[in-house]
Amino acid sequence: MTVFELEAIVFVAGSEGISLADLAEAFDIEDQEMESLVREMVDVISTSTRPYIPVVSKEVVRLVTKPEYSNLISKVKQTLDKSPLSKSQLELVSLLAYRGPSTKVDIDTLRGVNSVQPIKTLLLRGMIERAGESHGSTIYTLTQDFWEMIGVVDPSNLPEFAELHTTLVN
Amino acid sequence: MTVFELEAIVFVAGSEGISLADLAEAFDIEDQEMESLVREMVDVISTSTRPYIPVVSKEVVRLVTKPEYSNLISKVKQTLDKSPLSKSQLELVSLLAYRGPSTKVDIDTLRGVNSVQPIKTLLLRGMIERAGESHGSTIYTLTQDFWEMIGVVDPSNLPEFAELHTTLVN
Amino acid sequence: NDDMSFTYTAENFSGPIDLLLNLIESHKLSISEISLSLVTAEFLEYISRMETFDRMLVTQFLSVASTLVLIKARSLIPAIEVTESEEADIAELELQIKLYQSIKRGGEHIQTLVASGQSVYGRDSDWHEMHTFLPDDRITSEVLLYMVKVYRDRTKREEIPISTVTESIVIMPTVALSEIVERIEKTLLSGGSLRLSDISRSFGGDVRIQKSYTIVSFLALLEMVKNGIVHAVQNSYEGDIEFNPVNSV
Repeated sequence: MTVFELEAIVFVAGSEGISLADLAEAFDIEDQEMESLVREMVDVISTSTRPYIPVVSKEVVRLVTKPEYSNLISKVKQTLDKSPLSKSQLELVSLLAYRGPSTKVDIDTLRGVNSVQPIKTLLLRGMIERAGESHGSTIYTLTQDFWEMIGVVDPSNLPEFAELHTTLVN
Repeated sequence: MTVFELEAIVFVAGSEGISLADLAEAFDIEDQEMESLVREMVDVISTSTRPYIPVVSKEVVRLVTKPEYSNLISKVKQTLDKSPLSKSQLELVSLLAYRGPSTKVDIDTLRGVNSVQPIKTLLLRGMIERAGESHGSTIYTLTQDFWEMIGVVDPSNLPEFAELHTTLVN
Repeated sequence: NDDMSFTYTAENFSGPIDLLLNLIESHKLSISEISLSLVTAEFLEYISRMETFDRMLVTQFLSVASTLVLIKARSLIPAIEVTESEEADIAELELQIKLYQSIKRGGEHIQTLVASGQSVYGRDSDWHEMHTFLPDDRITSEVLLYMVKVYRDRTKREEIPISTVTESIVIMPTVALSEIVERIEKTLLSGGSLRLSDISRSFGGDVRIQKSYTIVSFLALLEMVKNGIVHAVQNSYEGDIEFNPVNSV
Protein backbone atom coordinates (compact mmCIF):
# COMPACT_ATOMS: atom_id res chain seq x y z
CA MET A 1 0.00 0.00 0.00
CA THR A 2 1.28 3.44 -0.92
CA VAL A 3 0.96 6.78 0.85
CA PHE A 4 -1.18 8.06 -2.04
CA GLU A 5 -3.55 5.12 -1.87
CA LEU A 6 -3.99 5.89 1.81
CA GLU A 7 -4.55 9.56 1.01
CA ALA A 8 -7.23 8.61 -1.56
CA ILE A 9 -9.13 6.65 1.11
CA VAL A 10 -8.85 9.40 3.71
CA PHE A 11 -9.96 11.92 1.07
CA VAL A 12 -13.08 9.88 0.30
CA ALA A 13 -13.86 9.34 4.00
CA GLY A 14 -14.24 13.12 4.38
CA SER A 15 -14.86 14.78 7.73
CA GLU A 16 -16.22 11.55 9.19
CA GLY A 17 -12.68 10.30 8.96
CA ILE A 18 -11.60 6.70 9.15
CA SER A 19 -10.19 4.83 12.11
CA LEU A 20 -6.70 3.36 12.01
CA ALA A 21 -8.23 0.02 13.00
CA ASP A 22 -10.61 0.05 10.00
CA LEU A 23 -7.73 0.97 7.70
CA ALA A 24 -5.58 -1.83 9.05
CA GLU A 25 -8.44 -4.29 8.56
CA ALA A 26 -9.28 -3.10 5.04
CA PHE A 27 -5.69 -3.36 3.90
CA ASP A 28 -4.97 -6.44 5.96
CA ILE A 29 -1.82 -5.04 7.52
CA GLU A 30 -0.54 -4.81 11.07
CA ASP A 31 -1.58 -1.85 13.25
CA GLN A 32 2.05 -0.85 13.63
CA GLU A 33 2.66 -0.80 9.90
CA MET A 34 -0.54 1.24 9.48
CA GLU A 35 0.63 3.80 12.01
CA SER A 36 3.95 4.28 10.29
CA LEU A 37 2.18 4.64 6.94
CA VAL A 38 -0.09 7.31 8.41
CA ARG A 39 2.94 9.13 9.81
CA GLU A 40 4.53 9.02 6.38
CA MET A 41 1.35 10.43 4.83
CA VAL A 42 1.30 13.27 7.37
CA ASP A 43 4.88 14.14 6.35
CA VAL A 44 4.20 14.00 2.61
CA ILE A 45 1.01 16.08 2.76
CA SER A 46 2.27 18.63 5.27
CA THR A 47 5.24 19.50 3.08
CA SER A 48 3.20 19.67 -0.13
CA THR A 49 1.12 22.53 -1.57
CA ARG A 50 -2.13 20.74 -0.73
CA PRO A 51 -4.57 23.09 1.00
CA TYR A 52 -5.32 20.57 3.76
CA ILE A 53 -3.54 18.56 6.41
CA PRO A 54 -4.27 15.14 7.88
CA VAL A 55 -5.19 15.17 11.55
CA VAL A 56 -5.20 12.11 13.76
CA SER A 57 -7.44 12.38 16.79
CA LYS A 58 -8.50 9.48 18.98
CA GLU A 59 -7.24 6.94 16.43
CA VAL A 60 -9.30 8.48 13.62
CA VAL A 61 -7.60 10.18 10.68
CA ARG A 62 -9.24 12.88 8.58
CA LEU A 63 -8.30 15.76 6.30
CA VAL A 64 -9.08 19.36 7.25
CA THR A 65 -8.15 22.60 5.51
CA LYS A 66 -5.12 24.52 6.72
CA PRO A 67 -5.99 27.36 9.11
CA GLU A 68 -4.73 30.02 6.69
CA TYR A 69 -7.72 29.32 4.43
CA SER A 70 -10.19 29.85 7.24
CA ASN A 71 -11.37 33.38 6.40
CA LEU A 72 -11.67 32.62 2.74
CA ILE A 73 -13.71 29.45 3.21
CA SER A 74 -16.01 31.01 5.78
CA LYS A 75 -17.23 33.24 2.94
CA VAL A 76 -18.63 30.32 0.98
CA LYS A 77 -19.31 27.76 3.67
CA GLN A 78 -21.27 28.19 6.87
CA THR A 79 -21.14 25.41 9.36
CA LEU A 80 -22.00 26.31 12.93
CA ASP A 81 -23.62 29.47 14.20
CA LYS A 82 -20.63 31.38 15.56
CA SER A 83 -22.58 33.86 17.65
CA PRO A 84 -20.97 34.23 21.07
CA LEU A 85 -21.40 31.43 23.58
CA SER A 86 -23.05 32.41 26.86
CA LYS A 87 -21.12 32.03 30.09
CA SER A 88 -22.73 28.71 30.98
CA GLN A 89 -22.43 27.37 27.42
CA LEU A 90 -18.75 28.25 27.46
CA GLU A 91 -18.29 26.43 30.79
CA LEU A 92 -20.00 23.39 29.40
CA VAL A 93 -17.96 23.13 26.20
CA SER A 94 -14.78 23.81 28.18
CA LEU A 95 -15.64 20.97 30.56
CA LEU A 96 -16.26 18.57 27.67
CA ALA A 97 -13.20 19.75 25.74
CA TYR A 98 -10.72 19.49 28.62
CA ARG A 99 -12.28 16.61 30.56
CA GLY A 100 -13.67 14.53 27.70
CA PRO A 101 -17.17 13.04 27.25
CA SER A 102 -19.10 13.40 30.52
CA THR A 103 -22.46 12.40 31.95
CA LYS A 104 -25.16 14.91 32.84
CA VAL A 105 -24.58 14.06 36.51
CA ASP A 106 -20.84 14.79 36.26
CA ILE A 107 -21.52 18.05 34.44
CA ASP A 108 -23.98 19.23 37.09
CA THR A 109 -21.66 18.26 39.91
CA LEU A 110 -18.64 19.95 38.39
CA ARG A 111 -20.48 23.17 37.56
CA GLY A 112 -22.37 23.22 40.85
CA VAL A 113 -25.59 24.10 39.02
CA ASN A 114 -28.15 22.30 36.89
CA SER A 115 -27.14 22.38 33.21
CA VAL A 116 -30.41 21.49 31.45
CA GLN A 117 -30.61 24.81 29.62
CA PRO A 118 -27.09 25.13 28.17
CA ILE A 119 -27.21 21.43 27.18
CA LYS A 120 -30.42 22.00 25.22
CA THR A 121 -29.06 25.05 23.44
CA LEU A 122 -25.73 23.42 22.57
CA LEU A 123 -27.51 20.31 21.23
CA LEU A 124 -29.61 22.50 18.96
CA ARG A 125 -26.57 24.49 17.85
CA GLY A 126 -24.97 21.19 16.83
CA MET A 127 -21.98 21.71 19.12
CA ILE A 128 -22.57 18.76 21.42
CA GLU A 129 -24.25 15.38 20.94
CA ARG A 130 -25.42 12.45 23.02
CA ALA A 131 -23.01 9.55 23.19
CA GLY A 132 -24.72 6.79 25.15
CA GLU A 133 -25.46 6.45 28.83
CA SER A 134 -23.64 5.58 32.00
CA HIS A 135 -25.45 4.60 35.22
CA GLY A 136 -28.68 5.97 33.75
CA SER A 137 -27.18 9.38 32.97
CA THR A 138 -26.78 10.59 29.38
CA ILE A 139 -23.21 11.06 28.20
CA TYR A 140 -22.48 14.22 26.18
CA THR A 141 -19.57 14.86 23.85
CA LEU A 142 -18.46 17.65 21.51
CA THR A 143 -19.21 17.28 17.80
CA GLN A 144 -16.66 17.20 14.99
CA ASP A 145 -18.20 20.47 13.75
CA PHE A 146 -17.35 22.10 17.08
CA TRP A 147 -13.70 21.05 16.89
CA GLU A 148 -13.51 22.31 13.32
CA MET A 149 -15.07 25.60 14.38
CA ILE A 150 -12.39 26.27 17.01
CA GLY A 151 -9.73 25.02 14.62
CA VAL A 152 -8.45 22.35 17.01
CA VAL A 153 -9.15 18.85 15.79
CA ASP A 154 -7.20 16.94 18.41
CA PRO A 155 -8.14 17.90 22.02
CA SER A 156 -4.55 17.43 23.18
CA ASN A 157 -3.62 20.48 21.08
CA LEU A 158 -5.78 22.75 23.24
CA PRO A 159 -3.86 25.36 25.24
CA GLU A 160 -2.83 24.04 28.69
CA PHE A 161 -4.49 20.72 27.87
CA ALA A 162 -2.31 18.39 29.94
CA GLU A 163 -2.61 20.42 33.12
CA LEU A 164 -6.34 21.16 32.97
CA HIS A 165 -7.21 17.65 31.80
CA THR A 166 -5.37 16.07 34.72
CA THR A 167 -7.12 18.35 37.22
CA LEU A 168 -10.56 17.62 35.81
CA VAL A 169 -10.22 13.88 35.36
CA ASN A 170 -9.01 13.12 38.88
CA MET B 1 -6.92 34.64 -5.38
CA THR B 2 -4.41 31.83 -5.76
CA VAL B 3 -4.81 28.36 -7.25
CA PHE B 4 -4.42 26.80 -3.81
CA GLU B 5 -7.05 29.04 -2.27
CA LEU B 6 -9.39 27.92 -5.03
CA GLU B 7 -8.45 24.29 -4.39
CA ALA B 8 -9.26 24.73 -0.67
CA ILE B 9 -12.74 25.94 -1.52
CA VAL B 10 -13.41 23.19 -4.03
CA PHE B 11 -12.10 20.65 -1.48
CA VAL B 12 -14.61 21.84 1.14
CA ALA B 13 -17.45 21.82 -1.42
CA GLY B 14 -17.20 18.02 -1.46
CA SER B 15 -18.81 15.83 -4.08
CA GLU B 16 -21.56 18.39 -4.77
CA GLY B 17 -18.93 20.81 -5.98
CA ILE B 18 -19.35 24.55 -6.44
CA SER B 19 -20.51 26.49 -9.48
CA LEU B 20 -18.19 28.85 -11.29
CA ALA B 21 -20.83 31.56 -10.96
CA ASP B 22 -20.95 31.18 -7.15
CA LEU B 23 -17.17 31.32 -6.99
CA ALA B 24 -16.98 34.46 -9.13
CA GLU B 25 -19.65 36.13 -7.04
CA ALA B 26 -18.18 35.20 -3.64
CA PHE B 27 -14.76 36.52 -4.60
CA ASP B 28 -15.95 39.39 -6.69
CA ILE B 29 -13.96 38.55 -9.80
CA GLU B 30 -14.88 38.38 -13.48
CA ASP B 31 -16.21 35.12 -14.93
CA GLN B 32 -13.38 35.04 -17.41
CA GLU B 33 -10.73 35.43 -14.76
CA MET B 34 -12.44 32.68 -12.76
CA GLU B 35 -12.36 30.32 -15.71
CA SER B 36 -8.68 30.87 -16.33
CA LEU B 37 -7.99 30.31 -12.62
CA VAL B 38 -9.90 27.02 -12.74
CA ARG B 39 -7.91 25.95 -15.83
CA GLU B 40 -4.71 26.76 -13.98
CA MET B 41 -5.87 24.68 -11.01
CA VAL B 42 -6.65 21.73 -13.29
CA ASP B 43 -3.08 21.90 -14.63
CA VAL B 44 -1.43 22.18 -11.24
CA ILE B 45 -3.43 19.37 -9.66
CA SER B 46 -3.28 16.98 -12.60
CA THR B 47 0.50 17.06 -12.62
CA SER B 48 0.82 16.63 -8.84
CA THR B 49 0.78 13.47 -6.72
CA ARG B 50 -2.68 14.30 -5.37
CA PRO B 51 -4.99 11.27 -5.54
CA TYR B 52 -7.78 13.28 -7.16
CA ILE B 53 -8.43 15.54 -10.15
CA PRO B 54 -10.73 18.54 -10.59
CA VAL B 55 -13.65 17.91 -12.91
CA VAL B 56 -15.68 20.73 -14.45
CA SER B 57 -19.09 19.69 -15.64
CA LYS B 58 -22.11 21.90 -16.28
CA GLU B 59 -20.24 24.91 -14.91
CA VAL B 60 -19.69 23.11 -11.59
CA VAL B 61 -16.23 22.19 -10.37
CA ARG B 62 -15.54 19.30 -7.98
CA LEU B 63 -12.70 17.04 -6.96
CA VAL B 64 -12.99 13.34 -7.77
CA THR B 65 -10.56 10.56 -6.98
CA LYS B 66 -8.44 9.31 -9.88
CA PRO B 67 -9.88 6.21 -11.60
CA GLU B 68 -6.94 4.04 -10.58
CA TYR B 69 -8.12 4.20 -6.97
CA SER B 70 -11.70 3.01 -7.66
CA ASN B 71 -11.17 -0.66 -6.87
CA LEU B 72 -9.35 0.12 -3.69
CA ILE B 73 -12.06 2.53 -2.55
CA SER B 74 -14.91 0.03 -3.09
CA LYS B 75 -12.94 -2.61 -1.26
CA VAL B 76 -12.48 -0.36 1.77
CA LYS B 77 -16.12 0.64 1.71
CA GLN B 78 -17.22 -2.96 1.91
CA THR B 79 -15.02 -3.61 4.93
CA LEU B 80 -16.44 -0.60 6.76
CA ASP B 81 -20.05 -1.36 6.09
CA LYS B 82 -20.33 -4.33 8.36
CA SER B 83 -20.35 -1.96 11.29
CA PRO B 84 -23.60 -1.96 13.29
CA LEU B 85 -25.73 1.18 13.30
CA SER B 86 -25.03 3.64 16.10
CA LYS B 87 -27.62 4.44 18.73
CA SER B 88 -28.60 7.73 17.10
CA GLN B 89 -28.93 6.07 13.70
CA LEU B 90 -31.12 3.37 15.24
CA GLU B 91 -33.24 6.00 16.95
CA LEU B 92 -33.68 7.83 13.66
CA VAL B 93 -34.81 4.78 11.67
CA SER B 94 -37.15 3.77 14.51
CA LEU B 95 -38.76 7.21 14.51
CA LEU B 96 -39.18 7.11 10.73
CA ALA B 97 -40.61 3.59 10.90
CA TYR B 98 -43.26 4.47 13.48
CA ARG B 99 -43.92 8.06 12.45
CA GLY B 100 -43.69 7.80 8.68
CA PRO B 101 -41.82 10.09 6.24
CA SER B 102 -40.57 13.19 8.11
CA THR B 103 -38.79 16.43 7.29
CA LYS B 104 -35.31 17.23 8.58
CA VAL B 105 -36.87 19.93 10.77
CA ASP B 106 -39.34 17.42 12.27
CA ILE B 107 -36.56 14.94 12.92
CA ASP B 108 -34.39 17.57 14.63
CA THR B 109 -37.29 18.77 16.75
CA LEU B 110 -38.32 15.26 17.78
CA ARG B 111 -34.80 14.22 18.70
CA GLY B 112 -33.83 17.59 20.18
CA VAL B 113 -30.52 17.43 18.34
CA ASN B 114 -29.20 18.23 14.92
CA SER B 115 -29.35 14.98 12.93
CA VAL B 116 -27.01 15.81 10.03
CA GLN B 117 -24.56 13.03 10.87
CA PRO B 118 -26.91 10.04 11.27
CA ILE B 119 -28.85 11.16 8.17
CA LYS B 120 -25.67 11.21 6.12
CA THR B 121 -24.65 7.76 7.24
CA LEU B 122 -28.11 6.26 6.72
CA LEU B 123 -28.30 7.76 3.24
CA LEU B 124 -25.01 6.25 2.25
CA ARG B 125 -26.00 2.86 3.63
CA GLY B 126 -29.16 2.99 1.55
CA MET B 127 -31.47 2.73 4.56
CA ILE B 128 -33.18 6.08 4.05
CA GLU B 129 -33.73 8.25 0.99
CA ARG B 130 -34.91 11.74 0.14
CA ALA B 131 -38.59 12.05 -0.78
CA GLY B 132 -39.20 15.65 -1.75
CA GLU B 133 -39.48 18.77 0.35
CA SER B 134 -41.98 20.39 2.66
CA HIS B 135 -41.70 24.05 3.71
CA GLY B 136 -38.13 24.08 2.45
CA SER B 137 -37.08 21.09 4.55
CA THR B 138 -36.05 17.79 2.94
CA ILE B 139 -38.36 14.84 3.62
CA TYR B 140 -36.70 11.53 4.48
CA THR B 141 -38.25 8.10 4.26
CA LEU B 142 -37.10 4.51 4.78
CA THR B 143 -36.12 2.62 1.64
CA GLN B 144 -37.74 -0.51 0.25
CA ASP B 145 -34.46 -2.33 1.01
CA PHE B 146 -34.85 -1.36 4.66
CA TRP B 147 -38.36 -2.81 4.97
CA GLU B 148 -37.27 -6.00 3.24
CA MET B 149 -34.35 -6.30 5.64
CA ILE B 150 -36.60 -6.33 8.70
CA GLY B 151 -39.22 -8.44 6.93
CA VAL B 152 -42.12 -6.04 7.39
CA VAL B 153 -44.18 -5.27 4.30
CA ASP B 154 -46.31 -2.50 5.73
CA PRO B 155 -45.41 -0.17 8.64
CA SER B 156 -48.79 -0.86 10.27
CA ASN B 157 -47.60 -4.44 10.82
CA LEU B 158 -44.96 -3.19 13.26
CA PRO B 159 -45.61 -4.21 16.88
CA GLU B 160 -47.80 -1.72 18.81
CA PHE B 161 -47.89 0.48 15.73
CA ALA B 162 -51.21 2.31 16.23
CA GLU B 163 -50.45 3.59 19.72
CA LEU B 164 -46.85 4.66 19.09
CA HIS B 165 -47.67 6.19 15.72
CA THR B 166 -50.27 8.42 17.37
CA THR B 167 -47.80 9.55 20.05
CA LEU B 168 -45.21 10.49 17.44
CA VAL B 169 -47.50 12.24 15.00
CA ASN B 170 -48.99 14.60 17.57
CA ASN C 1 -13.36 44.89 52.83
CA ASP C 2 -14.62 47.71 50.65
CA ASP C 3 -14.57 45.79 47.42
CA MET C 4 -18.33 45.45 47.05
CA SER C 5 -18.57 46.86 43.57
CA PHE C 6 -20.19 43.87 41.89
CA THR C 7 -23.87 44.14 41.16
CA TYR C 8 -26.39 41.82 42.68
CA THR C 9 -28.05 40.05 39.84
CA ALA C 10 -28.06 36.32 39.37
CA GLU C 11 -27.03 36.64 35.72
CA ASN C 12 -23.55 37.86 36.63
CA PHE C 13 -22.58 34.48 38.00
CA SER C 14 -23.37 31.07 36.62
CA GLY C 15 -23.81 29.77 40.17
CA PRO C 16 -22.50 29.84 43.74
CA ILE C 17 -19.13 28.36 42.82
CA ASP C 18 -18.58 31.02 40.18
CA LEU C 19 -19.44 33.73 42.72
CA LEU C 20 -17.05 32.27 45.30
CA LEU C 21 -14.21 32.04 42.83
CA ASN C 22 -14.83 35.64 41.77
CA LEU C 23 -14.73 36.83 45.38
CA ILE C 24 -11.55 34.90 46.11
CA GLU C 25 -9.84 36.18 42.97
CA SER C 26 -10.96 39.76 43.51
CA HIS C 27 -9.07 39.68 46.84
CA LYS C 28 -6.10 37.98 45.18
CA LEU C 29 -6.39 35.01 47.53
CA SER C 30 -5.66 31.39 46.80
CA ILE C 31 -8.31 28.74 47.21
CA SER C 32 -8.19 27.52 50.82
CA GLU C 33 -10.36 27.16 53.88
CA ILE C 34 -8.94 30.42 55.23
CA SER C 35 -9.78 32.43 52.14
CA LEU C 36 -13.26 30.90 52.10
CA SER C 37 -13.84 32.12 55.65
CA LEU C 38 -12.65 35.58 54.59
CA VAL C 39 -15.17 35.93 51.77
CA THR C 40 -18.11 34.38 53.63
CA ALA C 41 -19.57 37.73 54.63
CA GLU C 42 -19.54 39.02 51.06
CA PHE C 43 -21.09 35.81 49.80
CA LEU C 44 -23.92 36.10 52.30
CA GLU C 45 -24.38 39.75 51.47
CA TYR C 46 -24.82 38.71 47.85
CA ILE C 47 -27.41 36.06 48.73
CA SER C 48 -29.40 38.43 50.88
CA ARG C 49 -29.67 40.82 47.94
CA MET C 50 -30.17 38.24 45.22
CA GLU C 51 -33.00 39.22 42.94
CA THR C 52 -33.63 35.88 41.34
CA PHE C 53 -36.41 33.69 42.54
CA ASP C 54 -35.32 30.69 40.54
CA ARG C 55 -35.90 28.22 43.35
CA MET C 56 -33.34 25.75 42.10
CA LEU C 57 -30.65 28.41 41.96
CA VAL C 58 -31.49 29.79 45.40
CA THR C 59 -31.29 26.29 46.84
CA GLN C 60 -27.88 25.81 45.29
CA PHE C 61 -26.62 29.11 46.75
CA LEU C 62 -27.96 28.28 50.20
CA SER C 63 -26.41 24.85 50.19
CA VAL C 64 -23.00 26.44 49.58
CA ALA C 65 -23.80 29.09 52.20
CA SER C 66 -24.33 26.44 54.86
CA THR C 67 -20.86 25.02 54.27
CA LEU C 68 -19.36 28.51 54.32
CA VAL C 69 -21.00 29.32 57.64
CA LEU C 70 -19.56 26.15 59.04
CA ILE C 71 -16.11 27.23 57.88
CA LYS C 72 -16.62 30.70 59.32
CA ALA C 73 -17.84 29.30 62.62
CA ARG C 74 -14.80 27.05 62.85
CA SER C 75 -12.45 29.94 62.18
CA LEU C 76 -14.08 32.00 64.92
CA ILE C 77 -14.53 29.20 67.45
CA PRO C 78 -11.70 26.72 66.91
CA ALA C 79 -13.15 24.25 69.39
CA ILE C 80 -16.36 23.84 67.43
CA GLU C 81 -17.21 20.24 66.69
CA VAL C 82 -17.37 19.34 63.02
CA THR C 83 -18.77 15.98 62.02
CA GLU C 84 -17.07 13.75 59.50
CA SER C 85 -19.67 14.52 56.85
CA GLU C 86 -19.33 18.26 57.44
CA GLU C 87 -15.57 17.91 57.17
CA ALA C 88 -16.14 16.19 53.83
CA ASP C 89 -18.45 19.02 52.69
CA ILE C 90 -15.71 21.55 53.39
CA ALA C 91 -13.08 19.55 51.51
CA GLU C 92 -15.49 19.04 48.61
CA LEU C 93 -16.29 22.74 48.35
CA GLU C 94 -12.59 23.57 48.12
CA LEU C 95 -12.08 20.93 45.45
CA GLN C 96 -15.14 22.09 43.55
CA ILE C 97 -13.80 25.64 43.35
CA LYS C 98 -10.45 24.38 42.10
CA LEU C 99 -12.13 22.27 39.40
CA TYR C 100 -14.37 25.15 38.48
CA GLN C 101 -11.31 27.36 38.12
CA SER C 102 -9.88 24.92 35.54
CA ILE C 103 -13.15 24.85 33.62
CA LYS C 104 -13.27 28.63 33.58
CA ARG C 105 -9.68 28.87 32.36
CA GLY C 106 -10.43 26.33 29.62
CA GLY C 107 -13.47 28.40 28.67
CA GLU C 108 -11.28 31.46 28.23
CA HIS C 109 -8.98 29.51 25.90
CA ILE C 110 -11.94 28.31 23.87
CA GLN C 111 -13.38 31.80 23.64
CA THR C 112 -10.03 33.01 22.28
CA LEU C 113 -9.98 30.18 19.75
CA VAL C 114 -13.51 30.97 18.55
CA ALA C 115 -12.64 34.67 18.25
CA SER C 116 -9.40 33.99 16.37
CA GLY C 117 -11.41 32.67 13.40
CA GLN C 118 -8.98 29.82 12.75
CA SER C 119 -11.70 27.33 11.89
CA VAL C 120 -10.77 24.37 9.78
CA TYR C 121 -13.12 22.66 7.38
CA GLY C 122 -13.62 19.09 6.40
CA ARG C 123 -15.23 17.66 3.35
CA ASP C 124 -18.40 15.58 3.26
CA SER C 125 -17.71 11.93 2.76
CA ASP C 126 -17.86 10.57 -0.79
CA TRP C 127 -18.94 7.11 0.28
CA HIS C 128 -22.58 7.83 -0.50
CA GLU C 129 -21.70 8.38 -4.14
CA MET C 130 -21.63 4.62 -4.41
CA HIS C 131 -25.17 3.34 -4.15
CA THR C 132 -25.24 0.01 -2.45
CA PHE C 133 -27.52 -1.21 0.31
CA LEU C 134 -25.55 -2.09 3.40
CA PRO C 135 -27.69 -4.03 5.87
CA ASP C 136 -27.22 -4.32 9.62
CA ASP C 137 -28.32 -7.79 10.69
CA ARG C 138 -29.14 -6.69 14.21
CA ILE C 139 -32.14 -4.62 13.15
CA THR C 140 -35.50 -6.30 13.64
CA SER C 141 -38.95 -4.88 14.24
CA GLU C 142 -38.44 -5.62 17.96
CA VAL C 143 -35.35 -3.41 17.99
CA LEU C 144 -37.35 -0.60 16.37
CA LEU C 145 -40.11 -1.02 18.95
CA TYR C 146 -37.60 -0.94 21.78
CA MET C 147 -35.90 2.20 20.43
CA VAL C 148 -39.18 4.08 20.02
CA LYS C 149 -40.18 3.21 23.57
CA VAL C 150 -36.80 4.34 24.92
CA TYR C 151 -37.28 7.57 22.98
CA ARG C 152 -40.82 8.04 24.31
CA ASP C 153 -39.71 7.48 27.91
CA ARG C 154 -36.78 9.84 27.52
CA THR C 155 -38.95 12.66 26.20
CA LYS C 156 -41.40 12.12 29.04
CA ARG C 157 -38.57 12.34 31.58
CA GLU C 158 -37.23 15.55 30.06
CA GLU C 159 -40.61 17.22 30.35
CA ILE C 160 -40.56 17.13 34.16
CA PRO C 161 -39.42 20.66 35.06
CA ILE C 162 -37.86 20.32 38.51
CA SER C 163 -36.57 17.05 39.85
CA THR C 164 -38.46 15.65 42.78
CA VAL C 165 -35.24 15.48 44.76
CA THR C 166 -35.05 19.24 45.12
CA GLU C 167 -38.76 19.55 45.81
CA SER C 168 -38.34 18.84 49.52
CA ILE C 169 -35.83 21.60 50.18
CA VAL C 170 -37.17 24.36 47.99
CA ILE C 171 -39.75 25.23 50.62
CA MET C 172 -36.97 26.92 52.57
CA PRO C 173 -36.20 29.96 50.40
CA THR C 174 -39.80 31.07 50.57
CA VAL C 175 -38.95 32.67 53.93
CA ALA C 176 -36.70 35.57 53.08
CA LEU C 177 -33.71 36.54 55.16
CA SER C 178 -35.37 39.87 55.82
CA GLU C 179 -38.37 38.19 57.43
CA ILE C 180 -36.16 36.28 59.78
CA VAL C 181 -34.17 39.40 60.60
CA GLU C 182 -37.43 41.15 61.39
CA ARG C 183 -38.53 38.35 63.65
CA ILE C 184 -35.23 38.36 65.53
CA GLU C 185 -35.22 42.14 65.79
CA LYS C 186 -38.69 42.10 67.28
CA THR C 187 -37.61 39.69 69.99
CA LEU C 188 -34.43 41.58 70.77
CA LEU C 189 -35.96 45.04 70.72
CA SER C 190 -38.67 44.00 73.09
CA GLY C 191 -35.79 43.71 75.53
CA GLY C 192 -35.32 39.98 75.50
CA SER C 193 -32.18 38.05 74.77
CA LEU C 194 -31.87 35.15 72.39
CA ARG C 195 -29.83 31.97 72.50
CA LEU C 196 -28.73 30.25 69.32
CA SER C 197 -30.07 26.93 70.60
CA ASP C 198 -33.53 28.49 71.19
CA ILE C 199 -33.60 29.86 67.68
CA SER C 200 -32.99 26.52 66.04
CA ARG C 201 -35.54 24.82 68.30
CA SER C 202 -38.15 27.44 67.47
CA PHE C 203 -38.29 26.34 63.83
CA GLY C 204 -39.32 22.77 64.70
CA GLY C 205 -40.22 20.31 61.97
CA ASP C 206 -37.84 18.81 59.46
CA VAL C 207 -34.23 18.63 60.67
CA ARG C 208 -32.85 19.88 57.36
CA ILE C 209 -35.17 22.85 57.30
CA GLN C 210 -34.36 23.55 60.95
CA LYS C 211 -30.67 23.52 60.12
CA SER C 212 -31.13 25.86 57.19
CA TYR C 213 -33.19 28.34 59.19
CA THR C 214 -30.61 28.26 61.97
CA ILE C 215 -27.92 29.13 59.46
CA VAL C 216 -29.96 31.96 58.03
CA SER C 217 -30.71 33.28 61.55
CA PHE C 218 -27.07 33.03 62.53
CA LEU C 219 -26.13 35.03 59.43
CA ALA C 220 -28.73 37.62 60.25
CA LEU C 221 -27.38 37.91 63.80
CA LEU C 222 -23.78 38.17 62.57
CA GLU C 223 -24.92 40.96 60.29
CA MET C 224 -26.49 42.74 63.28
CA VAL C 225 -23.36 42.25 65.37
CA LYS C 226 -21.34 43.75 62.54
CA ASN C 227 -23.68 46.73 62.36
CA GLY C 228 -23.44 47.27 66.11
CA ILE C 229 -27.12 46.58 66.85
CA VAL C 230 -26.53 43.36 68.71
CA HIS C 231 -23.97 42.13 71.17
CA ALA C 232 -22.97 38.47 71.30
CA VAL C 233 -21.68 36.65 74.36
CA GLN C 234 -20.36 33.17 74.69
CA ASN C 235 -19.96 32.40 78.37
CA SER C 236 -18.02 29.18 78.25
CA TYR C 237 -15.56 28.08 75.58
CA GLU C 238 -17.91 25.70 73.81
CA GLY C 239 -21.13 27.06 75.22
CA ASP C 240 -24.23 28.48 73.68
CA ILE C 241 -24.11 31.96 72.15
CA GLU C 242 -26.36 34.57 73.67
CA PHE C 243 -27.44 37.64 71.75
CA ASN C 244 -28.56 40.87 73.41
CA PRO C 245 -29.58 44.22 71.97
CA VAL C 246 -26.71 46.70 72.34
CA ASN C 247 -28.72 49.28 74.31
CA SER C 248 -29.47 46.75 77.03
CA VAL C 249 -25.80 45.86 77.65
